[in-house]
Amino acid sequence: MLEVQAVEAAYGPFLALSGVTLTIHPGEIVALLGPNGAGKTTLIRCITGLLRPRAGLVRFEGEPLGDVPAHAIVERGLAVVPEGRRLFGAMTVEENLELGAFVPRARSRRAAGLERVYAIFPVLRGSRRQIASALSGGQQQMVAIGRALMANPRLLVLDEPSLGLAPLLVESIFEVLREINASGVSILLVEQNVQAALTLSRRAYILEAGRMAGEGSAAALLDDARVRRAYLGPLAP
Amino acid sequence: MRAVSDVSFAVAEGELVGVMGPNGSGKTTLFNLIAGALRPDAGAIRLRDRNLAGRAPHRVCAEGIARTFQLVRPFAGLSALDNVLVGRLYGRARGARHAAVGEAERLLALVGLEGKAHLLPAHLTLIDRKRLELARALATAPRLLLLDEFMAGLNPAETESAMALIRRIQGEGVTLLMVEHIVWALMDLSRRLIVLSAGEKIADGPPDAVAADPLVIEVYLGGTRGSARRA
Amino acid sequence: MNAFLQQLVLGLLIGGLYGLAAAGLSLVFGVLKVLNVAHGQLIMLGGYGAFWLFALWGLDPFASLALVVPGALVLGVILYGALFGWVVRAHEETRVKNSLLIGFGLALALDGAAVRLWTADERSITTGYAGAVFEFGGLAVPLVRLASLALAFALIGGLHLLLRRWRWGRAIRATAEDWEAALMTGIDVRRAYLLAFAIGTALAGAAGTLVSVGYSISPSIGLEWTLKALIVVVLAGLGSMLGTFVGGLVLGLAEALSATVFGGPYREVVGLVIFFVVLVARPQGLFAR
Amino acid sequence: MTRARQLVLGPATVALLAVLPLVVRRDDVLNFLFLVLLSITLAQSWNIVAGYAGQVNLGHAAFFGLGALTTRTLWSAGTPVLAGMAAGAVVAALFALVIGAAAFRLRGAYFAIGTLALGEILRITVGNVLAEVSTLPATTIAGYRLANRYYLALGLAAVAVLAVAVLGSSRLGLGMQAIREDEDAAEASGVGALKLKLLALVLSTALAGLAGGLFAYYHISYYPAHPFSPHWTFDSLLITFIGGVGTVHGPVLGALFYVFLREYLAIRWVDFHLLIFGALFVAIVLLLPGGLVEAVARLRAFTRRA
Repeated sequence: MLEVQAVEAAYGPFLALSGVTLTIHPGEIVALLGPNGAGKTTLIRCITGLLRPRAGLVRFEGEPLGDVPAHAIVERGLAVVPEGRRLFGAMTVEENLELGAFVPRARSRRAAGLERVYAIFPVLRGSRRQIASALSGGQQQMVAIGRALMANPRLLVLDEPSLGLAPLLVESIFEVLREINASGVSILLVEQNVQAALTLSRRAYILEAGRMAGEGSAAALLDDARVRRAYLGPLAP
Repeated sequence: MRAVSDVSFAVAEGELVGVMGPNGSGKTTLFNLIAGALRPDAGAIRLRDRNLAGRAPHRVCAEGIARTFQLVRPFAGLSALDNVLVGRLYGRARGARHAAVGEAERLLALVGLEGKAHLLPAHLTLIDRKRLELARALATAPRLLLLDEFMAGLNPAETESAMALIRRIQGEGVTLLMVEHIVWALMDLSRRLIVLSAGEKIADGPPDAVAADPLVIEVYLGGTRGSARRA
Repeated sequence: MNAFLQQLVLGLLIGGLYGLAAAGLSLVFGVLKVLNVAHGQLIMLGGYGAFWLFALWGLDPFASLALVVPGALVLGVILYGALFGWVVRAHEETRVKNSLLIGFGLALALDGAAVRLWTADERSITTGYAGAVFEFGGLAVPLVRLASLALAFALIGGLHLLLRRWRWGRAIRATAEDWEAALMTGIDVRRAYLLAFAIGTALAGAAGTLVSVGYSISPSIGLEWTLKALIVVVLAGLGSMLGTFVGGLVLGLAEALSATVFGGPYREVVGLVIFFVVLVARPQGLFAR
Repeated sequence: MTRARQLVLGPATVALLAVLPLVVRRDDVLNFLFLVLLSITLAQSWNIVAGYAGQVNLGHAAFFGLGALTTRTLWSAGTPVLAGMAAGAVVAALFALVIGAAAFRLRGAYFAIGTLALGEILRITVGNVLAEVSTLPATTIAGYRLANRYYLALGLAAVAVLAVAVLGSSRLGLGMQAIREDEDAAEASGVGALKLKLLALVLSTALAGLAGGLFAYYHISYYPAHPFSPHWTFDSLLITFIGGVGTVHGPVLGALFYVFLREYLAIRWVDFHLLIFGALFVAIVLLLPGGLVEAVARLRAFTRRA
């Protein structure tokens, strides 16, 4: 589904990623973990075309994404829920969702897409005429996920969806992700909430200082001292 | 919106205190308040009994508080030496110019930038730019130095050398308050940790005690109990 | 009293054109974060377009909108491709600063070109119906200017609908809010920029046409109209085209008021003073939504 | 250029220009050089606040105009012209202090358009209040010596260049450049940004006021609003950018190039220079942000390598 091969990325002279490799198979939920500044968001920017890797290859469904502009990557079926949600705050919920179906692959199925999103997040149907910036953080996250779903993606990339949300909300959002995955959408999940991420996913990668520091099944990583050290240091029991 | 509320703590002279907490817990806001970049709505910030709350950043700097930025902000159009000279010629030291050049060169050497005095920041690597920013902050002759995620984005070897550098600076008698995400480095460097969560101080004490604090573990592992139950 | 009301009416009439002039600037600044200080020169070009269509072929100025507006649209595409498309690659703060400088250079070049091509004389279109006046309660309302006001309103209303209903209109609004998020939802942001710039230029062309028929044009009006547009944008803020139109009317009225109170020559000063005061009073909130 | 070479070349150029009127007795040459020197002073003054402190002032003409207005008024009333010029500089700088306190709340492009509006306010007001042409009395015209104007212009331009050179390598200049690069980081390093920006503005406008005084001394008759025209701002901006913004030599090179082309083109095609300079300016902003100074440096590096 998605192959990232030996990707190297830089901001000016500053190397942010080097030799990063990652694979997602169809139907998988994969977690990407790592401390702040490790390069997780940079990797996502490389995958979504916002940043061109200096070396290496990103392949989606077998096709290299090297020269594909960012907006066209969405058309290929790869949608992202960016960190901090990044809604169009002055627009209504429904306008936000409809913009999610801007790409040709989703345009004709806009009505069905809206129904699907409202079915997943019933609360959004009631607030569909509201201005997005007036919503609570949890509802905003729902709109952000909904907007990405509207593009009818085959791979959904989420950057820190739990950020700033109450634990109960995080739980329900993760429940939704499980459902979305069950409907056939592969998921790449970037999370700081290690425990929750590893519980949801089957496999995970650990990024540290721009390099892949570990990879394995979620269950094994949950017990891995290295993971605990990466996050908690001596805090780890 | 309240980014930081009712946070109180004191730092002793010569101490190195680490500040940790998850994203969005108010660490950078706290630094901005101390450095004068933000004005607190209430409360006091005292340095040696002088209240600095609400003072402009350059006045705070003149009183002896210097900082580095989370994303490095060197003066792009000025050479490394001139970057450090700005700190030396303003700040708390304000020496004569010829003496300042000597001092700036000494600081560049201290942080490991000897031989790079005439390079523009664009020609330095990230770690070197961080070193440069540190030298610029040190040049203001701070009593208290605020380091905002100094080690973010560094590889393990660079992190080690950054830690050595921080120890050297502490050895020079500078008091340090540092926000850091790389917890093990923080645990290694400091004898005392402050943990923020959602803008409030939830722990303050020696690393071992903080590490054992159930509230801290809860905050750091996220919805542990919730997801554990589900699994 | 009557003279005073008469002034207000005239102020309101030109205010509509201020609103139209500002709409293009506001759209371009809001979407591209590019402050095009050559906007007034684009208005001037639009005015000359209509003037020459009238002088050479006797084309009615209102009808010439059908040619000037598409022409301006094309000019917008060219200018974007040649100049402003380069500026939008920079980060936001550099972008505003560089666009200011580029717009400034463009303004000088267009000023120079206009003097070369059309001399420094003042021109205006005098149609057969130019003198027609609509009497209303003792007040004289020049028909041409009234029609211009109505057209300005119609154009801004149309733009408003375009931005709300049209697929790319929404894409333009999304890009204005957060271009990266727009890109991530699959919007070709470069194209949204190009469209917004071209539409902004087309609006300038339309404004110029209306200026040349109700008022007058010369190569030196560029800076004046840029300032008017800037004042309105500062007054009205970004984001709402209808708000911009109202801002234009307010400026027109304020000018008329000050002309009666302080005397005609100070008509120009009042807007600038308001502009400066508003600018300084809310330096961060400026151009905020 | 090394410091030693600067120390020799600068005075040598001034000395050469000082003896020139004794050798060349052509008014057109002196007039041309006068315009170049006036442009150097004005551009250099703009360079202080925009090139060093990073504040793009688009209302610079206001200060040039204030200097001209004050000088002309006092001089006509019998004050010695040098005293009048000094007063003009003071008036311009005082006005800058008042305005700067407000305008410096604005950053970047907003400062630029704010000052643009200010300049226009002054121009329109002066144009309304003083609508009559200002002409020198017949006795003054009879005793008019171009050489006097020329020497004054030479002196002013030398002062302006020297001021920028000294400033550029001083503590204050370094602080200004830090503000230009990153105001927040400068503040965090102890630089009091507002104070330094005001200082840059005062220095800049005092020089502009002197240049305005020179203008009032030079021209036999003009409309009092003319020196307030935004074209003076635009000239300063074009010259500084074409030469190299934030450098000592840029405005000098730029002024020579600009005035030469303008005067040369003006003979052949009226107002054509604006078209060319506008286009050139755009090209420089897009392709060569360092201006002529950078072009020369690159050329040198290239020939040295070749």
